[in-house]
Amino acid sequence: MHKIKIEQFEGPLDLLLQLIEEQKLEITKVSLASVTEQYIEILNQSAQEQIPAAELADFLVVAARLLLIKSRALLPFLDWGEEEEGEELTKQLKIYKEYLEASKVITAMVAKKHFSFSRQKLLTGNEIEFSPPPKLTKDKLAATFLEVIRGLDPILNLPTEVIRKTINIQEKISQIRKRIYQQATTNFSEILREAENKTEVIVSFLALLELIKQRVVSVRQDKVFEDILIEKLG
Amino acid sequence: MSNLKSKIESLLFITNQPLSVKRLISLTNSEKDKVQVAIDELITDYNQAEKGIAIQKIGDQIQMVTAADNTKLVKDFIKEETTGELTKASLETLTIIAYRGPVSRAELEQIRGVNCVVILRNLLMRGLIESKEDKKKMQTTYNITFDFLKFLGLNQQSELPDFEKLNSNESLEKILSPEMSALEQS
Amino acid sequence: MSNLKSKIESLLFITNQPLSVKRLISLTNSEKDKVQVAIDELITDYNQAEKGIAIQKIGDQIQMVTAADNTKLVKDFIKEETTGELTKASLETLTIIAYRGPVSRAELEQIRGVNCVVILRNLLMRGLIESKEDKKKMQTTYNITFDFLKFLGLNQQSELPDFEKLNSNESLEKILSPEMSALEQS
Repeated sequence: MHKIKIEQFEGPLDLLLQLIEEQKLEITKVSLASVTEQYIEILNQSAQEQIPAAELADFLVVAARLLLIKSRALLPFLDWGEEEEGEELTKQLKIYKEYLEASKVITAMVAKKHFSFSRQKLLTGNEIEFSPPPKLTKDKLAATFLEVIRGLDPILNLPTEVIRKTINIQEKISQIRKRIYQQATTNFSEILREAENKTEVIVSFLALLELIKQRVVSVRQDKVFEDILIEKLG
Repeated sequence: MSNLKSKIESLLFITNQPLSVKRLISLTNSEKDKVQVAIDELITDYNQAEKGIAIQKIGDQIQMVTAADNTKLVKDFIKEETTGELTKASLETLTIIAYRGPVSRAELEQIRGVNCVVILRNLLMRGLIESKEDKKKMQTTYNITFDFLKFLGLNQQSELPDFEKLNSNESLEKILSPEMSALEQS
Repeated sequence: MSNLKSKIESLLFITNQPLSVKRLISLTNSEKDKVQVAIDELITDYNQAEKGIAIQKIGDQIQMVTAADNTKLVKDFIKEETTGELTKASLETLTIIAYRGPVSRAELEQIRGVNCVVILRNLLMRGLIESKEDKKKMQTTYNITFDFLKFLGLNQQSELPDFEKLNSNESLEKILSPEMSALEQS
């Protein structure tokens, strides 16, 4: 595989864009399909060090979308439902690229250190004497403080929520892995048939790919565009 | 009795916070249209090359600031230690908010493709963005603050390069399929 | 590079004190004659009927002030800003300082999730809080003033309602914990 030189990325779209640009490709469905494996490779390598826990789920979702696009290209005979995924991701990536480029311009503007400043203290003429808000009481302070404390909940729950979201995706992968494992030999179209929605289709691919990598299963395709036969190894 | 323009100029001069059109209407006890005209005139008067004072505008808020040409002089004088250093992720987020603000978190996340809760909180704490409840749409929207505008050396968001194009970029609502959004929220 | 007049205009605007010609010469690093000419031009520009800002020259001291016609408006505005009830944001900040003081700006912003610079300046101005340099930690901390305590009818901070319980609330400890700050950095 072409050696990839990606050192730093901000989010899944940034990574994807860098992969495409590295190969000097335009943003199209075809180029998305062609960088899918590299994307997943990098995801596996960097998940620990470079991707904050809060963002892992987002990286996985893009991986899933890429796999779906690639699968469609490889296995057009399967019933995929409406074709949207490729268009959507292509469009999203193009828009992201526009803002990414704008952000480089903004970065250069800020770096020029062309700053304005506003008045720091109200211009009052005379010194202001001690002036408490007339109606403020200690009970009002207590009530306000309680409100402040309650307002902290969403941010305090954030880490738990992020983890839950990531687990959700990972769990789906392991469910499907189990199913393949139990049925010694199965056709991929069979798995697709059982999938309840597009998300599960995508996740099936993630699972299949991982199982192949771990040498748990092997896949066989007699002719291009024909159904894939999955067999348990050993 | 002085005219309205002069009154607004006085208020902008002494305050240390941005003033909204609404507040100016009530302070000067004047009609909205007239306040608006007076503000526009002041902006035209001040925002010229060679002026040492400028007027910045975000939404319906305005603030008087020193001209960006005099950065070093003013910075040294008020002993401000601002360096304007920002991470790549912060700048990416700020850029989208600057061009599209007021913008919802969902829209921001659709463009960046990544959860933005943490970075938004970070930018809020640094005073570079502010949040506002949009009561009609029942959602929170984010926009840049005067503090960020002051870093850019611009007087209004609309002076950003390619503003028209990047501000009116087609809606991204439909970019993510419903199932995908469901997965992300699950 | 901006011209001298613009520089002096910026300085006169941003300061809350009169500036001497001598000081302006040294700040702008310019010749006396040129500074004098620039000041005279600014005085001509500003001291016109219908302007909301005027430039006063008393002896050697130059100061930008509001136009005399707007005295009442300006006074009312200052009164509103300095003696009125607090905004929700200011009240929240004051409350946290009351229950958690001495507290640093970083801690305050961590709890409130928004920037507090301007609010702190205004609370300081009204004599509700005071700042102190914590030399060990190399940071400024804020606490409520004795005047404010007395105003509430208290002798000590610990007499605030439910002080023990609220001061050491678990959520507060969590939000200020190193793990939480680590998440924010990510």
